Amino acid sequence: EKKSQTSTETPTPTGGPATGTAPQGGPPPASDVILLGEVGSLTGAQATFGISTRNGVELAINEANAEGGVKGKKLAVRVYDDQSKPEEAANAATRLITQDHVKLILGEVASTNSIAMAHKAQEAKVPMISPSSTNEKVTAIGDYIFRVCFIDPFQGFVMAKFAKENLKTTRAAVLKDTKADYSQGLSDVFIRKYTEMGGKIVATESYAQGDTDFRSQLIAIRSAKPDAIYVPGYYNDVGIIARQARELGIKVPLLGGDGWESEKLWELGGSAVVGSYFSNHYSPEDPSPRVQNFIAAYKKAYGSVPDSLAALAYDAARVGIEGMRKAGADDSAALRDAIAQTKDFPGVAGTISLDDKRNAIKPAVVVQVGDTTAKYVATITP
Amino acid sequence: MSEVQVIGTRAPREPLLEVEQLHVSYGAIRALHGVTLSLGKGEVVALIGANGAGKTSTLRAVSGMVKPHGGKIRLAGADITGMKSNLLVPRGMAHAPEGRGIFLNLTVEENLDLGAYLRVDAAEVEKDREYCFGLFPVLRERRRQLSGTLSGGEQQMLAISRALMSRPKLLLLDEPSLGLAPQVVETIFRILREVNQKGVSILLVEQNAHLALSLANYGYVLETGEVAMAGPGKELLQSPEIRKAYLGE
Amino acid sequence: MSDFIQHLINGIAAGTIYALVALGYTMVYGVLKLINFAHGDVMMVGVYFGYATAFQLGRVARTTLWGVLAIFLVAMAGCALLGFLIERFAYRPLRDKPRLTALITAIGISFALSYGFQLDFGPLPGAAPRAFPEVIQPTEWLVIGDREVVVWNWQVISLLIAAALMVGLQYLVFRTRFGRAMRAVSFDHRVAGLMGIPTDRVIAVTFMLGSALAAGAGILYAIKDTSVQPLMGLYVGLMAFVAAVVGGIGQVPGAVVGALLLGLIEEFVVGYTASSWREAVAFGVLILVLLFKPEGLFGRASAEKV
Amino acid sequence: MTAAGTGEPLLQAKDASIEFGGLKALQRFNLEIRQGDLKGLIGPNGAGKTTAFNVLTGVYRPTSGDILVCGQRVNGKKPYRINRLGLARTFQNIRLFKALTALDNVRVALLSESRPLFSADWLARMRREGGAMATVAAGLDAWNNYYDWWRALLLAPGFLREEEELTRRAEQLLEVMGLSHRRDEEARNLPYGEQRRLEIARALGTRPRVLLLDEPAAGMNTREKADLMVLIRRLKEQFSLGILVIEHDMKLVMGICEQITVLDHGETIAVGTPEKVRADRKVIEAYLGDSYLETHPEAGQEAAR
Amino acid sequence: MPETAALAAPSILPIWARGVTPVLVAAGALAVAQWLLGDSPFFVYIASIVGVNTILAVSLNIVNGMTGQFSIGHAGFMAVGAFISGKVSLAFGDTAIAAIPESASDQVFLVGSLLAGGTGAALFGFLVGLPSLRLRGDYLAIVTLGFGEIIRVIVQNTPSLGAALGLSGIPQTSSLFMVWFWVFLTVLVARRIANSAHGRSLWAIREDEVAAEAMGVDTTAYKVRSFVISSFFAGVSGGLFAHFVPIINPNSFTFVKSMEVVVMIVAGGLGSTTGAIVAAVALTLLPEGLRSLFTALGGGNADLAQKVDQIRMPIYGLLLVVLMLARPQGLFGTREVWDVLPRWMSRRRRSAA
Ligand SMILES: Nc1ncnc2c1ncn2[C@@H]1O[C@H](COP(=O)(O)OP(=O)(O)OP(=O)(O)O)[C@@H](O)[C@H]1O
Ligand SMILES: Nc1ncnc2c1ncn2[C@@H]1O[C@H](COP(=O)(O)OP(=O)(O)OP(=O)(O)O)[C@@H](O)[C@H]1O
Ligand SMILES: [Mg+2]
Ligand SMILES: [Mg+2]
Repeated sequence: EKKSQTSTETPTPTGGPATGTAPQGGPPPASDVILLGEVGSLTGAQATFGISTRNGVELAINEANAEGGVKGKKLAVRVYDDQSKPEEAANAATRLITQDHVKLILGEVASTNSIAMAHKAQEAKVPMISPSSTNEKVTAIGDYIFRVCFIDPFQGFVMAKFAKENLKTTRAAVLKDTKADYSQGLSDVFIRKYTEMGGKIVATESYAQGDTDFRSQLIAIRSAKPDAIYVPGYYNDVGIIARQARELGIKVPLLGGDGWESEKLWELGGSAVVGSYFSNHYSPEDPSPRVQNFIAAYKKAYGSVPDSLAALAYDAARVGIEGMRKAGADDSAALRDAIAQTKDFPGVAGTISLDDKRNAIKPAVVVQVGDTTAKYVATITP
Repeated sequence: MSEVQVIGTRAPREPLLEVEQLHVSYGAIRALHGVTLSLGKGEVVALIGANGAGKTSTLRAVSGMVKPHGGKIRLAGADITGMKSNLLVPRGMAHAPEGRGIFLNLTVEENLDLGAYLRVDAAEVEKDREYCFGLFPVLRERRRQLSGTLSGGEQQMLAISRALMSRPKLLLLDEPSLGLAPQVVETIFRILREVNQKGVSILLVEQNAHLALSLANYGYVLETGEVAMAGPGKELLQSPEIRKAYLGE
Repeated sequence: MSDFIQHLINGIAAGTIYALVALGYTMVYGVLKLINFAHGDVMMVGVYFGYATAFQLGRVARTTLWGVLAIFLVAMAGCALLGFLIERFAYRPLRDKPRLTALITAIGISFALSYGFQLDFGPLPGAAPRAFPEVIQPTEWLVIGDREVVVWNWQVISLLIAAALMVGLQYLVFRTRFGRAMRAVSFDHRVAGLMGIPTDRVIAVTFMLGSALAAGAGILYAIKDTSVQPLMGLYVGLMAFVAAVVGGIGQVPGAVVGALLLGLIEEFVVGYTASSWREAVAFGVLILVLLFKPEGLFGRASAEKV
Repeated sequence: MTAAGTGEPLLQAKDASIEFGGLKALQRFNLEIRQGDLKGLIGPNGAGKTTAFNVLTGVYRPTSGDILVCGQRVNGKKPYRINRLGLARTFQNIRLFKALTALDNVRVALLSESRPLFSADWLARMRREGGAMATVAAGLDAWNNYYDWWRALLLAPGFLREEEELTRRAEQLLEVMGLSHRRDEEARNLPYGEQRRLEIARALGTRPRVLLLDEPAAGMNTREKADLMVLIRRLKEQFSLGILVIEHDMKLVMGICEQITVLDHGETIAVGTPEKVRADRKVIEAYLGDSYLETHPEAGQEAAR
Repeated sequence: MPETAALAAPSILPIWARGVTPVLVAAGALAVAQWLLGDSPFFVYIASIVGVNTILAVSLNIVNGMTGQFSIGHAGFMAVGAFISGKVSLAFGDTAIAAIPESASDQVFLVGSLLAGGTGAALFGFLVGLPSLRLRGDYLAIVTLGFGEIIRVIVQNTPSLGAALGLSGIPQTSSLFMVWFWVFLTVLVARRIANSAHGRSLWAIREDEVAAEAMGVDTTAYKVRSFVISSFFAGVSGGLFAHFVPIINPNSFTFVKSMEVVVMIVAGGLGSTTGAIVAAVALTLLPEGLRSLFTALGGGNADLAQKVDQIRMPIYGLLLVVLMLARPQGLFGTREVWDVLPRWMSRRRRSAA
C-alpha cells in the first residue's frame, strides 16, 4: 500500500472523464452497462491514497470504453469512500455487491481494508483485485482475491540486496512507521535479508504515520553512525524526515520503498531527499510507449504525473477488463479463472504474471531521487 | 384579570419607572400576567407578596434579566422593554438579584470593583469602596478572600454593597434582609434610608413586610402574578388584609 | 549526554508550540467553559491562510521581515474573523443551554472544517499535505560540538513568543478590567450583565483573540514541521485541550506548563523508547498528575462552600 | 424506630473545632440533642453556624474534638454514612436536585427504604453498636445494594410494590410540607419559599432521628414564618425527632426553641433558655443590637438586673 | 425523569410476569425479523452497525446522562470488548459442542465470548471509574480520553492482537438477532435502572453531589457502578462488532469514535434513553443515506458522483450544528417515550371507557 499525490492545483472537473461513473440512480444498472465497484479512502487519514487510485481506475475504464467497451457493453465504475476504516470498507463492499450488483471489485490500498473487503467479496464470489495492498494475507483469503503489485517481502529483499551489493554499505539503520502495516512488513524483511547478507543493523527507530517531528528518532540514529538509513514509509512523512535528518547533519543516503513515489516527495523534502534511493514498480522515465502514453493521458485528465498508486490501479482495472474480454462479466467463476490466467500482462507498472497464490510476480526497479525526477538505477528480479 | 384594590392617595411625583401590563413566563409556567406599577423619582416602592407571587420575576423583567412576553417598561420616559441588562446599567439601574449573584470565583474586592465596572472615576470608586467597607467591616477583613467561602450573610452584604458601587439612580433589591442578623438588617434599612435621601429611587422586594412598608412611600401587593393591592406604605401597614395575610396577625 | 540535552531542547520546543495553541484554547475555555473542539481546526485554517499569503508574496518577499509579518497578520486576522463567525452562529445561540450542547456544535464545526479542507475541488486544498514555505530560514542559533547539540532560531523565536504571550495573557486576565469582566462572565454571564458588562462583546473578543493566537501558533507549528495538511488540527487541538486541563482549567500559566510537560514527555518517550508508545505514556503520566492534583497543576480547589 | 429511648443523646458535639487556613471558624463547640429536643443556634453572620452544621454532618472534618451520632464517633465518616445513622439536614444556600421533580427529590432520599436482604432497622442497630459491628453492617449494606440492583433489573414483584409504596410515602411527605400541588414540577421552577419547604421534605425522607435546619424561614413572610413555627413543632412530634435550627428571625427562634446556643466568631458566647439568652449582654452586643432592647423591653429589664 | 406511570405502564400483565415477559416478546419478535430479513447481507450489516452504535450510546448515557460524569473514552471499552471476545472466539474457533447442531454451538460460544468481552471491559470500567471519585468534570474527561488512547496504543503495539494490520479470521457468527437482542437488553437495563431508586441516586449525583451525600447516597460507589455497567455493555457491543466485521483494527476505536458516541447521546437528549436510541440510529444511517441520495442525484453528473463520498463528512458536521441549534435540548430532552406513552394510553383508555 502506498500514498498518492493529488495535483497542487485543483483538478479540472471538465477535463476529468465524463462517462466513468455509475448510471442514474440506485437500481441495478441497465443491461448494456457492466458496473465495476471501487472502494477507497477518499476521506480520513489516508485520503490521498484513494483519490489517485480512483483516478487510475477511471482512466483505464474510459480507455476501455473508448476502445468499444467489453463485448459491446460499456463499462462504468461506482466509487465508495471507506473513511480509511475497515468496517466501512466491508460495508462499502457489501453495498457494491448486494445493492449495485457489480461484477468486479477494485481496491483497497491499505491491507487492513482490503482484507475486510476481501472477506465480503469471497463470500459473495465476486472477483476482487487489489491494486496495491502488499500484505501477504490479502490474497490468502480466497480464490476470488487477486493483486497486481508485488508483496512486502520482495521489496524488502530488493532494497537489502541493493544496499549491500550496489551501495556496498555495511551498517544500516531502520526508521519504520508503526501505524502502517506496510512499513512494518518491509522493514522486517529488510532487516532479516540485510543481516543474512552480512550487513549490520545499527539502529531501529519508529514513528507513527502523520507525525511531523522526527528529530528525536533521528538523533538516536545519528549517534549509531550508519552508512544508510532505510525508511520504508510514505513520501509525506519521508519528505519531512529527510529535511530534519539533513538539519541534524545526517548526510548518508536514505533508502525507501514504493511509498516514496510521488511528486510531493520533492515538494516536501526539497533538496534534502536528492540522492536517496527507493524501490518502485516502474520508473516514469521508462521510455516504453505504453508507460509514456499512460502518463500523458493521466496528466491530461488530472493535471499531474501519476504516482505508482495510480499506475497500479490502472493496471488492476485493465487486468480485470482483460479478464472480462476473455470470459465475459456475467459468470463470476469464469471471470475469476480468466483473471487467474493472467500472464506477462503488459502493465504500466511492470509486466504482470499472477502466481498460484494470485500475487503478481514482477521485477522491481530501484531509482535515485534526482533534482526534479527519479532516475532509473537498476532492475532487480525475484 | 382581578380588580386592583387601591387604598389611600399617592403624592404626585415625576415618574422614573413605569411598568404596564407586564407578562413574564418561563417556558410553560406563567409567572406574571399583567403587572402594572410605577415608581416616582426619589421614591421607595415596596413589592410584597407570598412565595411565587412574582416579585422576583418583576425585578428580573425590569432589569432585563428575562425578556417579558408582553407589556411595556419605561425608565425616565424611555422605553426599555426587553433591553439587555448591560445597556440599563449606564441608565442608572442596579439590581441585587435573588440568590445574591455573587461571583464566587472572584475575591470580595473584585466583586465590588465589578459593581463599578462602567465607572471611570477611579478616585471616587475608591471612596465608595471604603464607604461599603465602612458599612460592613467584615468585608474589609475578607477583602482578599474568595467570595465563594463567605458565609451566607456576608455574601448578602457583598451583594448589596456591589449594587451601591455603581452609584445607581434606581436600585432594585430582592430580599436584601435575607439571611442577615437582626442588627445587620437594621443597618441595611438605615443605609437604604440614607441612599434614598441622596436621591436614589428604590424598588424593594422584601418578605419582612413590616420593615419594607414602613420604609416605602408606596407599596404593591402581588398575588399569583398580578397586583392585588396598592397604596402608601403606612396605610397598607394599617390595612387589616395585609396585617392578616403578611404580618400574621 | 549531548543527546539528552538535544532531546531536552527539542522537547521544550515542541512543548512551546503546544503551549501557544493551548494558550488560545485556555482563554476561550476559561471564559465559556466550552471545550472548543474546533480550536485545532481553526488553527489549521489559519495555517492555510498563511500558506496562501506566502505564495502570493512569492519566494523572495515572504522571507523578508515584512513578508513574515504579513503572513502572520493575514492568518491571524482571517482566523479572528472565522472565530467570530463560529462564536456568533454556532455557540452564542446555545449560551444558556447545557454545556455539552455547544460541545456538539464544536465537533460539528471541527468535522466540517477538517473534512471540508480535504476536498480537492473549488478553492479547497485537498487532502494531500503541502510543504510549508520556509518563511523563517532555519539557521543554527547555537551549536555545541560537532553539531551534537543544536538550537534552532525558530525554537528560540517561538519560545520567546510563548513566554511573552503567557505573561501578557496572565496580565490581561488577572490585572485588567477586561480580564475581570472575562472572569465574571465565565462565572455567570447573566449577572455579569447586571454589572454593565457587555457580555456578548467580551465573549466575542475573547473568541477572536483565541482564534488569532491559534493561527499564530499554527504558523510556527508549520514552520517547525515544514508542512501543512487538513488533519493537522485534530491532534494538536486535542493535545492543547489536554494541556489546558492538566494545567488547570482557565489557568494561563497552567496551560503553558501543561504543554511543556506534554512536549517533554513525548520527546523523551520517542527518543528513548518507541514513538508508538508516545500517546500511551504521555496520557499515563498526565493521568497520574491529575490523580495527585485533581484540580490540575495550577488549579485552585474550587471555592464552593456548602 | 420511634421506640428509641428518649433519654440517650442522639447527637453530641464535644469541643469540636475547625479552621480554614488560620481562620478559626468554629472553636470548642459543644452540643447535645436528644429525641424531642428543639434547640436553636444563632449568632451574627459569619459566626460559624453553617460551619457547625457542616462539621456535624461530615461535610468538613473537625480539626479537633469529636462528633458522636447515637453514641458513635463519626469524625471523618462520609456524610452519607452519618446520614444513615439518622442525621439529616437542609442547606442555607438551597441545594435541591434542580432538574428533578419535587416528587423525585423526595424519592431520592427514600432509597434507604427498599426492603432488602438484611433488614434496615437491624443494620441501623448494628451500626449504632459501632466498631466491628458497624464494619459488618457496611458489608451487609453492600450486599443489600447488589441484591437490590438485581431486584430492580428483574422487576421482582416485591420491588414493584415497593416502588409504589415509596411513591406513596414521598407524596405523603409533600403533603405534610404542603407541596402536593408541585408534585411534578421541576425543583428549580419552584419559588424560593417552596424550595425551602421541599428541602425539609427531602430531609425527612431519610427517616432522620435528628433534623438540622439552616435558616428554614429565610425568604418567607411573617405569616409564612408563623405557619412554619407550627409546622416545625408538629414535625418534631409526628416524626419523633430532635431538631436543631439556625435562624436569624428572633420571633421564630425565641418562639419555638427550648434552648439556644449563641456563636460569635466561632466561639460559644452563651447557652440557655430564650429568656436568658435574650437578656445576655454579650449576645445583645454581638448579635441582637441595642434597638432590640427598645423593641423588646422585657428583655431590657432582665438585662438590667 | 422517570414516572411512576412508567412502572404502571405494562400493568396489563400480572405483577410476577412483568420482569421476563418483555424479554420473551422481544426474543420472539427478533426471531421473526431474523427469519424475514436475515438473508439480505447489506441490510444485516447496516442493521448490525446501527445496533452496535445504539448499545454504545445507550450505555454511555448511563454514565454521561444519568450520573453526569463526563466520559469521552467509550471507544476504549468497546476496543477491550472487541479484542477480548475476538481472541476468545479465535481460541475456540474450531471447537464445537457435539450435543447440539453446529450453528447452535457457534451461538453458545459467541455469547460466551461476548460475556468475556463485556466482563473484561467492565473490569477496565471499574479501574477508570475509580479516579472519578477524586476528579470532576473535564479533569475526569481527560482520564477517560487518556484511557481510550492508551488501550488503542497497546493494541497497536501487540502483534498477538494484530498490531497495525488488525485481528482477522474471527468467526463471523454474529446475527441480526444477536445484535438486536443485546440492544434490547441494554435498553431494558438502562430503563429499569432509571425507574429504580438506583437511577434516582444516579440523577441525584448528577444534580448535586454534596446534597446527594447528605441524603444518604453513597456517591462514590454509585459512580463506579455506573462506569462498570456502562462499560460492560460497551464491551459487549465491541464483541458483537468483532463478530461481523471481518477485521478489527485499532483505528476503528480512536477517540473520534468516542466523540461520535458522545454526539449521539447529546443529540438525542442527555439522560434520555429514547433519545440515545433514536440519535444513534439516525446518525449512523445518515452517512449511508447521504450516499444513496448523492448517487441518485449525481448519477448523471460525473464530477459530483465522483466527489459524493468526500462531501458526506463535511455535510455531516454541518448537520450536527444545525441539529443542535434547532433542538438544543436534544431530540428528546430528558423525556422518554415510555413516560409519555403510558399517560397518553391511559388517557385513551379512560376516554374509551
Ligand atoms: N427560573 C424559573 N424557571 C421557571 N419558573 C420560574 C423560574 N423562576 C420563577 N419561576 C416561577 O414563576 C413564579 C413566580 O416566581 P418568583 O420567583 O417571581 O416569585 P417570588 O415572589 O419571587 O417568590 P419568592 O418570594 O419565593 O422569591 C413561581 O410560580 C415560580 O415557580
Ligand atoms: N471553606 C471555607 N474556606 C474559608 N473560609 C470559610 C469556609 N467556610 C466558611 N468560612 C468562613 O467561616 C466563617 C463562618 O462561616 P459560616 O457559613 O459558618 O457563617 P454562618 O454562621 O453560617 O453565617 P450566616 O448566618 O451568614 O450564614 C465565615 O466568615 C466564612 O468566611
Ligand atoms: Mg423571589
Ligand atoms: Mg450560614
